[in-house]
This record gives sequence, structure tokens and C-alpha cells, in this order.
Amino acid sequence: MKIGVFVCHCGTNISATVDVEEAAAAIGKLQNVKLSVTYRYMCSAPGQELIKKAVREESLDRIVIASCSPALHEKTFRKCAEEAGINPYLIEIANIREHCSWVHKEKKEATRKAIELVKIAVAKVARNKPLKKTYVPIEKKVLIIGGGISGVQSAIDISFAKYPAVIVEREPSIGGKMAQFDKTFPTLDCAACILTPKMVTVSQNKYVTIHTYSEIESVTGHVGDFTVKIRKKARSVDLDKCTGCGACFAKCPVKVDSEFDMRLGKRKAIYVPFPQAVPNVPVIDREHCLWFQKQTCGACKKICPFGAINYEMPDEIIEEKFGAIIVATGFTQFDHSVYGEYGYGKYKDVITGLHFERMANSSGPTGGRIIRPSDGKEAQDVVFIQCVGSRDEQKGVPYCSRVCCMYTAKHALLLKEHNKDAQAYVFYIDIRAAGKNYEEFVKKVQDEYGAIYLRGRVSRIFEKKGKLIVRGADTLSGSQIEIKADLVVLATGLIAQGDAVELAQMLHIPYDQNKLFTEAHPKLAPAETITSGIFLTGACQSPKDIPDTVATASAASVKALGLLIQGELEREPLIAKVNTDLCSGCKACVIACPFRAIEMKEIEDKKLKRKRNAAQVIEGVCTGCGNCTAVCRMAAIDLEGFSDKQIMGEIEAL
Amino acid sequence: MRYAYYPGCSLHSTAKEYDLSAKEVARSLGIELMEIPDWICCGATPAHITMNLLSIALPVKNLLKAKSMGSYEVVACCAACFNRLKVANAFMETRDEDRRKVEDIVGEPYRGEVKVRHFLDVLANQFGLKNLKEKVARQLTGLKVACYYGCLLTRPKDITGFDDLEEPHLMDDMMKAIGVEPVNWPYKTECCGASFSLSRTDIVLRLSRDILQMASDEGAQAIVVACPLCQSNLDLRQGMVNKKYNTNFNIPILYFTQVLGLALGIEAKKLGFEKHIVSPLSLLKECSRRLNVGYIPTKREP
Amino acid sequence: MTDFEPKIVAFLCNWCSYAGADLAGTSRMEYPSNVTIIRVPCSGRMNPIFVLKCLMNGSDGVLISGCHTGDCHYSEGNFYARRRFAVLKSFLGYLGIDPRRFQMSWVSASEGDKWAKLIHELVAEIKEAGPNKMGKE
Amino acid sequence: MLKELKAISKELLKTKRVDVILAYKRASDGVSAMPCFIFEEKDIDKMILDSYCVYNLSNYIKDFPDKKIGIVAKACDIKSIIVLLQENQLKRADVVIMGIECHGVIDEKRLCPGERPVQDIGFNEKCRSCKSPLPAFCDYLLKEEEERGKTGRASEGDGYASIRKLEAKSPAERLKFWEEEFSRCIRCYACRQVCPLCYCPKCVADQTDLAWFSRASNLKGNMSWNVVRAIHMAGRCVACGECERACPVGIPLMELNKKIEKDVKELFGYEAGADAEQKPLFTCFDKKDPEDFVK
Repeated sequence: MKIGVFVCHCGTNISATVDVEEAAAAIGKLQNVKLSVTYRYMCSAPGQELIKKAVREESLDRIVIASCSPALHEKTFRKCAEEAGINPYLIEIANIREHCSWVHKEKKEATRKAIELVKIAVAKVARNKPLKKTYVPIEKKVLIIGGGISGVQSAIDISFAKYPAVIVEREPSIGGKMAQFDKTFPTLDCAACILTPKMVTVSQNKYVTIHTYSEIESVTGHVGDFTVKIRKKARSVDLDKCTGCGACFAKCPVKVDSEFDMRLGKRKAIYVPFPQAVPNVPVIDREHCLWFQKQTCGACKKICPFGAINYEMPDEIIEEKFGAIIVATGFTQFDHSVYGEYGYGKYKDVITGLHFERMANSSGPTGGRIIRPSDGKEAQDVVFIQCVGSRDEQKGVPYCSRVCCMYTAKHALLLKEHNKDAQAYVFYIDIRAAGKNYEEFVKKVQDEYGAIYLRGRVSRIFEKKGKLIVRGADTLSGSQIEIKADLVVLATGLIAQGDAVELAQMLHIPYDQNKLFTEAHPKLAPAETITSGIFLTGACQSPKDIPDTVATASAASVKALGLLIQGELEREPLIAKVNTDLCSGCKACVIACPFRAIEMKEIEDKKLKRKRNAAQVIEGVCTGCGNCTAVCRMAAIDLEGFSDKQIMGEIEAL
Repeated sequence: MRYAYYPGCSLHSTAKEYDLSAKEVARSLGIELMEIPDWICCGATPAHITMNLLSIALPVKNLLKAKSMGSYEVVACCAACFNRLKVANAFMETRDEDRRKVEDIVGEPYRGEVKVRHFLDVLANQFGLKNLKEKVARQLTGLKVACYYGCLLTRPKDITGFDDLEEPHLMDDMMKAIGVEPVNWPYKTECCGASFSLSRTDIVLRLSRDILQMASDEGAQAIVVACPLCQSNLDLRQGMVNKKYNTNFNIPILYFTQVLGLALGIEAKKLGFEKHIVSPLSLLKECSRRLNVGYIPTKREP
Repeated sequence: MTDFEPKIVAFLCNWCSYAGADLAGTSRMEYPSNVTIIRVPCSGRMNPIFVLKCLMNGSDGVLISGCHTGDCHYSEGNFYARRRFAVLKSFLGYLGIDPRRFQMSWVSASEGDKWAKLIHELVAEIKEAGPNKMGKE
Repeated sequence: MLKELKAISKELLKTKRVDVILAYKRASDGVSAMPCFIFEEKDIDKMILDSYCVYNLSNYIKDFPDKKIGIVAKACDIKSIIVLLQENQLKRADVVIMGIECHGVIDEKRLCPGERPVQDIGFNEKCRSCKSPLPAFCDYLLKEEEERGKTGRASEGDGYASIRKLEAKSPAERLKFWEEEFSRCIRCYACRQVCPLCYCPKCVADQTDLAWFSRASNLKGNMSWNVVRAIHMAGRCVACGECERACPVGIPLMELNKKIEKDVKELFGYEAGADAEQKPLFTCFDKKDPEDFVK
């Protein structure tokens, strides 16, 4: 056996705290190690060349690279080994950067530990086996969770490549938050005008199926072969029969606060959330419908000329298979009622940005008038407060919600356009207008629309003589100020959906302390998750504005398509394997496998000259978690790449 | 109910009436306040802006004295004292490193085992508003007051924590319970400028003016406080405020214990009303006409 | 015992704890160098014999770290591990082996700070426990 | 009882319901009992049945693969049959269980030549914590003709007294105790051979391809072996006591097995050999399993 060890300086990232030369020398003395050298950047082209050259000249058959975390470059070096003519699974990475040079200061110690880590890797690689990648067929269909702008965009991109996509949206219509917006910054084109065409396109696209008013029930399986249960909540209106004539909700006697209009307007118990809804089919809100509450009324059923109303409609659970999943669940608004200084959300005239959007919208509940919800009077002096919930470790989230500066500026502008006598005051911490034409936009709002920007926080809002007194600091003039406002608009931050964690656990994708889904790599794999076959787009990953959301949607789609167009899916061969001679057929592994990837099968026992049952791994299904190996007392089942031999070898090397 | 009682310097001097009324109220409710023998400074203003360790050691010393009385609960009336004692406890509970230093100074081990409560907290939460209501002997119906909490009583929340930080209401609840009408006003926790009392009187005057203005705008006949510093600022400076801003405020600044005392039927003279600068006497006379408050001393005793 | 530098083996699941330790590195959080990390796909991969082997091999401490329950990349691996090693831990204690020598933890991919803190504590504890004399005549 | 047993056995063999019957016969010492495998009706008379029938015959089941087996079993032995069923080593249809009423068997360690009544010899330790003299899970239930006076069962105690005593000791004391015990181990593996549940085709102790632990009979190796054995019995050992009985150097192996038995009962409410349908301990979990030991 001829092992080659390649120690990377990683510039000075490693060599600053690890004496790489000393380490290389020490390792060179190890048994089976034919060669031990260092280089500035092993992952670089010349670095890889050096490895290949060494393999040729020294006829190495196994490789250890002492460098950064395998999370970063294991694939790189596997490929490199392959090109050098070595089986890509005959390499091991010793993580002497993240786990050594970056966490220890004392050079002597760091060097000792680095050597230790490489020793282990050498011991392991000596026990590695050449492995072959396996291939499994791919279900050529994409599931898109969420029908907001990112979900819609993803579906369009995927259908463009003539692959089927399925959108699952929990609301009665697709469109998401963007559908609630009035205008969009910085170009001020109306949200509906640019969104609804996309909604229509996607709804008429033969490659796209849309399940609205539906939720994900369960997800099992793995990349290329996900099995998903979808709960289609009872709409009580037949999607095929209904023509969207609207007779039913015209007739419905029950008025309820409209969620879509942020409870500023009313809707019926049978309703279409908004005029351009897709599908344009009403849904019955069973909480409020008289029929479901008291078995009375039934007006909608009587009036409907197409007999589309069906009170008996049950929830329906459908099961579909998918090759890839795009998560586009978006965000929800921060609940500002934790802020006592803003009145714990009890002042009617203290509203959020989304309320303002609905008011500003000409088809909204106020017909485009910016009013005080308390008395319906036109608002003259309006105070905007930024960073509500954002950038606040105490009461909110630590991060910046990224879009508030811009939409607040937009609101200030719209205010003026709706009412030229109105005056906007904006309390801000910093103005973050990084984006194409963003800074210019804010400047325009300040210069041409006379919005008064005050750098500082608001310490208290209280009602006095029908006005809202806003007391805050103007840190630039170093003075306290009080503004008698008619309306206060809070730029509440963007946070993860309430049930984000359940979904993450269902999909086995990680999430951070803010419950935002975590990408596979913050820079180099922003649209992927560590769970292969599952991709991220939009605000469920981190707050994003519309351009970025659409961009990530397309990114995720391309990633998903890249997966689908492969005839079959290459799978890591790091999976469980049974040695039937040792297997007693006790079924422990079969029961304990989280993926039901092991089955019993009759074998011919040569020693006993009789048939008996033994375990067998279903290759396409095994994910290589190794749980079976630990429940097997007879060590009859082992895990390739992390075999008992390899791990025991590592332990012995210590 | 027995408590170790920590009056602090104010209640033995400028806020005598707070001390008097608190004790009277306690007595009439059968709450025993045992004054901590030779208590020392609580470490407020001068200490805690000059030397952190000292500002912890001083209150700790007092708490240890209380402990030696065999009492594990200390009651303070002065918001500043209360605040310092609480801070000291939190400090000793959480910060092991510094704790040792303090223990060296006071020469005893201490881990914040002596609990500290404000008298307001004791009455409202321990004795209970329901029980207070039952003890009411005089209906002060018609009396409108603005409850003013100031800054030290409720902040920082995780240390003082017995009432809402932004929207405190315990005093209001208590006033309601005893039949006094608390006005709904937004300045409950506005700064009165106490810490600038001597250095920047101008600021104090402005801030106090705002508070008085808001209170009278909302129709309060008196401001009820639970802190001697608030009291002295609003009371002592009211004349100067009137001069500077040619206003003519005449708003008595009463301790909640005084109002409570009246409601509990304690003789007014025992509650030290005569010690106020802005005399509450006329207000009380008015009350007394409506309901028998008892003898009201006309001239201020030396 | 202050001059005693313990030898500790840590088995980290590839998805949470290993990534967490990586994050500690990327965030340059310093911690003692006594811990050597062995990567396993999942805490569920851990065979009790591995732990025994370490202790018999003269390691002064062994740590198994995985994803928080519910967050396992393989959905359930850490639940199995938890049950398995609850038994082993108690049993080793029964044999008179200092319970501090074998420990388990959940460290997520975003808990670099927890990882660093954990190692500080672990090393301190094992130093207190002293060198492992197990299986040495 | 014996008469009844013989009758049933006769029937079973005649009707070919079973190919072989695992039973007891008298050993050459004329006192103790030993297993016998009866294939033909004529041998049935060899059968005996008394408190000298200590062995757990289910250990021999694995020696008759693909055969229909009739087995004489005490309540305690039957638990191990249940585990074998649970672990797919046996089909219920392939075994006919003849459960016998048992009020305790003798303590073989104290058995010496010359027939003496059981009470003089004393009962086996395991019988003290025996729950019931009557087996629950069996095809034929054989009862004593007349009331049995003397019984080995202790009225009180759960049989963990000795465990608790050990737990109460200091870690250092415990370590010393076990190191002394293990140092005597000669690695004869009798404990394994006699265990009805040690059926692995090739025990990890014998695997040469990968040395799981030192094969040498030194403290390290001995300790490893005994720990691995105990852990591999976790949630499976039914406390039949055969290992301890068979141990030539008298290592108190039951003190290991019962500790784990006690733990899994307390931690997971799990009992081995209670129900053939339940999943083996380590092949399942409860989301509410204790976690306080995890940082």
C-alpha cells in the first residue's frame, strides 16, 4: 500500500498556527505512507496537478489531504483522485483548518493535533475500499411549496423546460404577499399589473398543476424519489363546475373581516380573497358560514346556477411522487404588539406597512385613500417608524429585514401622491438602500416628496386629543422631538412562517435560530439545502425584495432542472451492506431502519447447507445513516465509507 | 406578614411623610415592618456612578444585616433604594467572579438569598388588592389622581420585574381598588430629571413641567408617586416651574401610602400631609367636606 | 492534576455537530486542543463498542454529538442513539467508570459557540476526573 | 404432572406434531438433571421432572433448525423462547411449549453427591424474585397434582437488592470489585455457549477480520468481553441465570445483566421476554425517552 499525504498551507490559514513542514515530516514516518508533502493551496489547479503528478511518479494508491473541512473540498479531491486514476473513494480529508488551525493559537499544540488528525485519516484511508457510484431513476416532476411570487416564478421556469411542476399553496389563491402590495419600489409599477399576468400564465400552463387551499401532510423518500402527501382542504366549492360568476358571494349574508385587506375591509363567508385570484373560485369559510354553524341559510347553494357548492366536500389527501422539491414558503410579518412604547398594538391608528399597502391600493378597502382606521378621516401627518422587530435582539430578531427602508420610502412617496397636503416623517436607524436605483429612489422621496427623515428611535406613542403623539430622538440634531400624527406606520420586519420548523423537520433541512431555512453554503450554494434534491427560494431563507426573490426562484428552478435532466441519478455509494454469513436474520436492522431500506430475503447457507433468511439492503433507498450497523450485534451489516474497520482503525490510531 | 424594613436616607429626611404613612398603612393592615438596625446607605446616586463594587457592597451589607435579623424578605419604599438592593442581588446571584470581590469587602458569603420587595408590590401582590378593597373605611370618591411611576421602579425589567415596563399599572389598580380614580395618561414613566436635580436644574424644570402639564391636562387633582425623588422634584420644583414657564400649577404630589392611608380611615394628621411644599390641604379640605377625613393640621409644624 | 492534558475523542455527526464544529472554526472560536474529532454520518451510526474501544485504548474521555432531537438529517438516528447510550452510560457508571468520561451532546450546525463552550467544559471536567486507568493492570 | 407430560409427549410424537422433544433426564450422578432429546416414543420414560431440572432447555432450540420442537419449559425459560420468537429465530408454529408449574429449582452450586431433599440444598437465587410458578405463554399447562408446600419464591423484594448495594458503593470501590471479578475470567465463553439468546452465527468475540476487542485473557480483554456481552444482552436477557451457573470461575454475571434489566425498566419501561410482538429494545425509541444526560 502506498499512501500519499498532501498537507495544505491554505495560504497562512493553516500554516500560521500549524507547522506544516514539521507535520508533513512526522507523517512521512508513518507506516504505509510513501510520500508526505506540503503546498500553499492544494485545492488550486497547480495544487491538484501536484497531487496527480505525485500519484503518477510515486504510483500512490491512496491519498490523504490535510486541509479544510471535507464539507468544502471532499468532492474536489475525489474528482482530482479520479483524474489521477485512483478510485475517488480511496481518499480521506484531515480537517486541520476548521478543527485545528482556526481554533487553536499555540503553534506547538496545533501542530501536534494536526499530526494526530492526519494519523487518523491515514489509518482510515488504509482501510478504505474502492467504491462505485450507484444510479437510481429520477421522478421527473418538481414540487413547489408555496404559491407566492417565488413559487410562481419557479413553476414558470420549470414548465419552460417542459418539465411538470406542482404548486401547493395553503391560501385559497396563489399570489402570496406580493398580491397584497400596491406599487413596487423603485419603479412604482403596480404589483398586480406585473404579478397577475404571471399568475394567469402559470394557471394556464399545461405543465403546471396548482393545488390551492392545500398543505403538505408528509414527505418521505429522498432525492429523485420523494413521496409527498398533500392535504387538499375542503373548499366546499367544486373547482370544475364553478365559473367564478360571483353570484354566491353577492348573495352571502355573512360579513367577515378580510384577511387579504388586513382586516381593514370585509369579505363574505363564501369569498374570493381578491378579484384577480387564481383560481377565481370561491371558498367557504366554515368558521363563519351559517350553514356550517347553524345549518341555516344555504343561500349560495340555492343561487349557484352550476351546482358547484358542495357542503359535504371532505378534505382530500392525494399522494404524488417528485424528483425535486423547491421550498418557497415566504415570510410572515413581525407582530409588533410586543412593543409597549408603540402601545402594544392597541392604538387603531398605529398600523403596519402591509395595512398601508392595502389602503394605498385603489381597489383596496379604502379605495386608495390613506385614512385613520379609528375615524376614517384622511391622514395628514403620517409617521413611519423603521426597524420594528428588525435589528432588535431584545424584543425582535437580530437581523435586518432588508426591504423596510425601501418600502417605507415608497410609502412616503405614495402618501404624497394620494394626498398632496400630507406630510411624511420617517424615523430610521440607517437607510439601507443597496440595490439598483434604490439610493436614488430614497433621495427622490426626500428631495421631491419632502419626506422628513429623522435619524433616531421612537420612545413612546400615545393618544392625546384624538392625535397620536410620537415622541422620539433626532440623534442628528441631538434633540427630542414630538410629532402630532394622524397615522403611524410601523415598518415591521419579515420573519419565518409560524410553522417553518415543522416543515423543516418534515423535509430534513436545517434552519437557523430565527427559524429561517439554511442554505447548503452561504456563498457557493445559496439555492441548495444540505438535503440533496431540496432547494430554497425567496424569503423563507432570508428577507428578500421582489427582484432577489424572482432571481432565487429561477436559481432554484435551474438547480432542480439540472437534477431532472440527468437520465438517472448518481448516488453516493456510501450505503449499508450485509455480510449474509454473519447475519442471523434477527430483523433488528429491518425494524430499526428509519427509511425501510432493509428487507429480509431467503439465502442458501452453504455452511449449514440449508435455506434461511438474511437481511438485504435496498440500494436506491438506503441513505447511509448507519443506524443498522449499530443495532446489529453480530456486525453483519456495515456501512461503506464509514465501515467498522475504518472507524476502529481511526480509534486505534489515536 | 413580617418584613425587614429598609427606609433609606430620604424616608428619614425629605420624605419623612412617606415613612410615616407607610408605617401607618402597614400597622393598620397588620403588616409588621421591622426597621433594619443601623442600616447604611443603599449605594444610590453617588456610589454607583463612581465605584461599581462599592455600589454593590453597600446594599449587600444592608441585606446581610436583614439576614442576621432572621428575615429573608426586605421591604423598601424608596424606588432608588429598591432598585439598588435588587441590582445588588442580581449581581450576586449571577456574576460569580465579581461576587467574590464583594464578599471580600463585606467579609461574608452572600448569594442574593435575601429577597427584596417594594412596598407597592407587597401591598398589591402579597396583601392583595381584593383584601385592600375590603379594608377601605373612607370612600374618596371623586378624587382624580395621576399615578406617576418614574424610572427606577420598573426598570430594568428583568431585575425589578413586578409591573409592566412600558405601561405600569399597579398603582392605578390600587387606586381603583380603594375608590380613587386614576387618570389615563401617557407620562407614567417619563423622566423627571431627578439625577440632574442639582447639576442641570433647567432640564429638571422642563421635564417636570411636561409631567405636570400632562397630568393637569388629563384632569388630575394630584399626582401619586412611589418614589421620594420624583416627589421632591415635582413638589419642590413646582414653584420654580410656575415662575419659569409662568404656569400656575397647584398639583399636590402625594405618596400612594398617604392616599391609601386616607382610604383606610387613618387620621390625616398621622400621614404627614403638612410636610408637602405644594400643600394638599385645600384638596383634602374639599374631600373632608364631602367625607370626614378628620382633623387637618392648618399650619406646617416645624 | 493541572499538568495533566487529557486525550478526548469526539464522534460528530456529519450534518449538525461536525458542521457546528466547522462553524466554530470559521468564527475563530478558540478552545482546548485535547479533543480529536472523528466524523460519522449520524450519531445513530455509533456502536457502543466504539466507545468501549476508546476507553480501553486509553482515551480519557469520549463524546458523542449529534443533531438536536427532531433535527436529525436521517430523521430518527439520534433518537436511537439516545436510547442506546443512555443504557451504556449508566452501565459504565455501574462498573465504576467515571460518568464524566463518556458524554453525549446535541450541537446543531449553527451552534459553533455551543461547541466551543462544550469543549471548554468537557476538558475541564475530564481534567478533574484525572487520567483513565481503565483496563490497565 | 410427569405422567401428564409423558402422555402429551407421546401424543405429540405419535401425531408427528413434533419431531423432537427437549426434556430432562437423570444424570449419571443419580441426582442432578440433564437435558435429553426424545425422538421416539420409547424414550419417553427417561423423562424426569423435579426441582433438579435447572437448565433452560430453550438453549437447544437452535440445534434443531427446520424441525418441529416440543419443549418442556418453566415460566422463566419460556421468556427466552418469547425473545427468540421476537427476534425471528423461531416460528411459533414450529414449537410446542409444555409449560410446567415450578416453585423453584435447586442451587446447583451447593449440590453435592448423595440425594438430598431440595430444602437442605437451598433454592436457586433467581427463584427468589420469580413472579409466578405458572407459565402464561404456552400450549400445554402442566400443574402439580397436590398443593406444593415449600417454594423458592421470596414474598418481598424485586431481586435488585444486591444491585442497589453495589450502586451505593463509590465508583472506585465498584471499579475495584469488577476488575477483581473480571481478572478471573478465562475467556472460555461458557456464558455465551449456555445462553439461549447467544445465537449469532459468528460472535464478535470470534471475528478475526476485525478485532473488536483484545482476545487476550488480560484485564482489558476480559473487561471488554464482559461489557460487550452484557450490552448485547440489554433488553434481551430474561435472567434465566444460565450464564452465571455455567461460569467456571464464578463471576456474578447476573449482577451485570440485572443492572441493565433494572435500568431499561426504569428508563423505558421495557421488559424482556414479556411479549413476542413487541419490538426489541434498541430497534425502536420513544420521543419521550429520557435525555437529561445529554448536554
